[in-house]
Amino acid sequence: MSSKKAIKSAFESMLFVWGEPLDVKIAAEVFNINWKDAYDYFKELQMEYEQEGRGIQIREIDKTFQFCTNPENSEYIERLCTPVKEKKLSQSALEVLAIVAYKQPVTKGEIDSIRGIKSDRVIEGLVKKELITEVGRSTGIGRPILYGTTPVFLKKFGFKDLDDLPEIEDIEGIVNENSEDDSVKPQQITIDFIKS
Amino acid sequence: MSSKKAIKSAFESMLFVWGEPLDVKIAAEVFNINWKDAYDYFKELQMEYEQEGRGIQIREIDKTFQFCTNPENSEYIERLCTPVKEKKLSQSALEVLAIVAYKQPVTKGEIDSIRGIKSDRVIEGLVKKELITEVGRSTGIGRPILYGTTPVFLKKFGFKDLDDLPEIEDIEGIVNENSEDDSVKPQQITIDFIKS
Amino acid sequence: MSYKVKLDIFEGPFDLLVYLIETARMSIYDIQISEITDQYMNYLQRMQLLDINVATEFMVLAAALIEIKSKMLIPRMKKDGEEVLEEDPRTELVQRILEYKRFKTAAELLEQQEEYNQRIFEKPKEDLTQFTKEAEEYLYLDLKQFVKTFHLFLKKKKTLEDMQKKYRRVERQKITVESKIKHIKGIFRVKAKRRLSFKELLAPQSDRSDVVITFISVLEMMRQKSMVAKQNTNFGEIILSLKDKGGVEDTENRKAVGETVVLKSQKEH
Repeated sequence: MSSKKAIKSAFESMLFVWGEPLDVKIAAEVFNINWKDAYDYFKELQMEYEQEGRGIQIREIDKTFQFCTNPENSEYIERLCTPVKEKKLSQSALEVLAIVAYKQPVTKGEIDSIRGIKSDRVIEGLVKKELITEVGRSTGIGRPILYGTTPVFLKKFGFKDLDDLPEIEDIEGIVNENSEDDSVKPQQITIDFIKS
Repeated sequence: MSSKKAIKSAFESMLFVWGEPLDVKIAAEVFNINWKDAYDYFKELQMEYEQEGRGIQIREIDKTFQFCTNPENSEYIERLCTPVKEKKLSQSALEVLAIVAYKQPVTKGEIDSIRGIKSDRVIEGLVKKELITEVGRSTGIGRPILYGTTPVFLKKFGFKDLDDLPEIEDIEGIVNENSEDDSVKPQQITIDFIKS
Repeated sequence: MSYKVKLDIFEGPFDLLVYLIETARMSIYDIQISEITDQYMNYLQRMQLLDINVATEFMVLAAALIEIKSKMLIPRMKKDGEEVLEEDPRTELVQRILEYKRFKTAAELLEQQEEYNQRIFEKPKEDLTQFTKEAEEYLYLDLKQFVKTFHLFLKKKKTLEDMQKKYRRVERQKITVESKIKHIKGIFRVKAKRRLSFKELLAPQSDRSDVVITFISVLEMMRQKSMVAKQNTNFGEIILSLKDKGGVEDTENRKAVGETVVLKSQKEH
């Protein structure tokens, strides 16, 4: 039986060569140890890297772990090379994604009604990006498709799991405060309007 | 001016994304520090990883540094990369295995007579899988081989010893737990009946 | 006089409405419908003037706002001055705005999270071919499955045994066509008669299978020409007479029973 230290060291090697998120189950099988122990070892490693402020960090996504860089160093990485960055999502895509993430499983009809506007195209785009997917059919009239988020969504936004989503319940409080800050929308265009 | 700790952390991130051996000169330029300092930082990092017996190590090749895995873990990486095919025992194999487990030591003749069908092939397969083995010879006519289960059998099912086998009377209880999937197929009985 | 108007690319009618309410520093819970409706309509007009395609959904909300506005104008009093407790016509709108606002905020949180995550980099998978070996077969054993199979087997075995008991009994009777023939001959001997009715061959406690086996035996004897059967009427008494000699034992073709024999007996009749 391997010692805990040896297993953790092997997990580091495995994470490194694997590159992609490594399923805890697969790692546990290599050592023939139970899932929970393997998970705990990964969490310990994760904490060690975090506490030491290492340039490499371990992130957890949906029962998998992955080595990645410390976001604090992104500036230096960009000075060294030009990493390929994914295109940012549009505002409407983010809105639909937020609705799907928080209300899943949800139908297109529900999404449309919350946004007050048709979301067909946006949904299509998110499905194509594998951020959302069909997860079933509603029992309602016409048995409309139900949408939910995918592991790709979790990874892209760095959520461990869906419970990791930020709370939005106290938003009504936010709404009541009259926002002084109008600069939220950087893409705003300014046009001179001549009063008739 | 960045702190030494921040630079070392950034070096780790840079090594990680770079993959190939990273020239000390290039790394030094990113921080606008002198070559010697950058080299020393890399050497410090290298020592840290080595002393902690990490699964990732830093190797130096001709004034360049590179992350690589700890050679001690190559066996586990090999195991990680070896695709696993999950194989399940057939119904008949499970049957014979159960008879051997509960009635050991038992002869092929006894197994055949309990099952009402020849079990030669199945027994052969189980012996090959090291789940059962010859444990002696019966004193009966022809001194037939006696079969018993192996330690592999115990391990696969997670039994401490043979006393750990579920009581046959208890079996009813265990099976009834998930009897929703009425897997008792009466038509099988008919088929076997015709065969015999 | 000119002043600047911000023209956003609004995500939808609610996006515009929320923007107007916030810009006017109104409480969402106490929207000045008249004022906000005017602003909203103005906005749509301006968008149209600037050739911005106004989606129908914007018009739908405009209509809803006007409806609420008109409802607000109707005095909420009965003729006798008694106040009518009616639901605030704005209630549904407020709820919808709040819900939209909730997800708009969530979208902003996601955006921040997206930005943060874009500063995190992964490394590609290493070339693992040097480590890859041939697939290893892994035997999957599950205790529940094991126990279940065994249980199923025991059940099956019990049913099998039960059925085999019956099966063996039937078989025994089948085999005894020969002995039944002997038995029939014996009856003739004992009763010392040349003719007997079929009924007389049966014991009082004979069950269906005994009747069948007796009948088959009679047919067999007829086939062997050691017996002649006569039946004068349909469903009438079958009178059997034993042939003393010429009963050639023909065990080879014993299996040929059934219709052919019956037909033969009818011919004889």
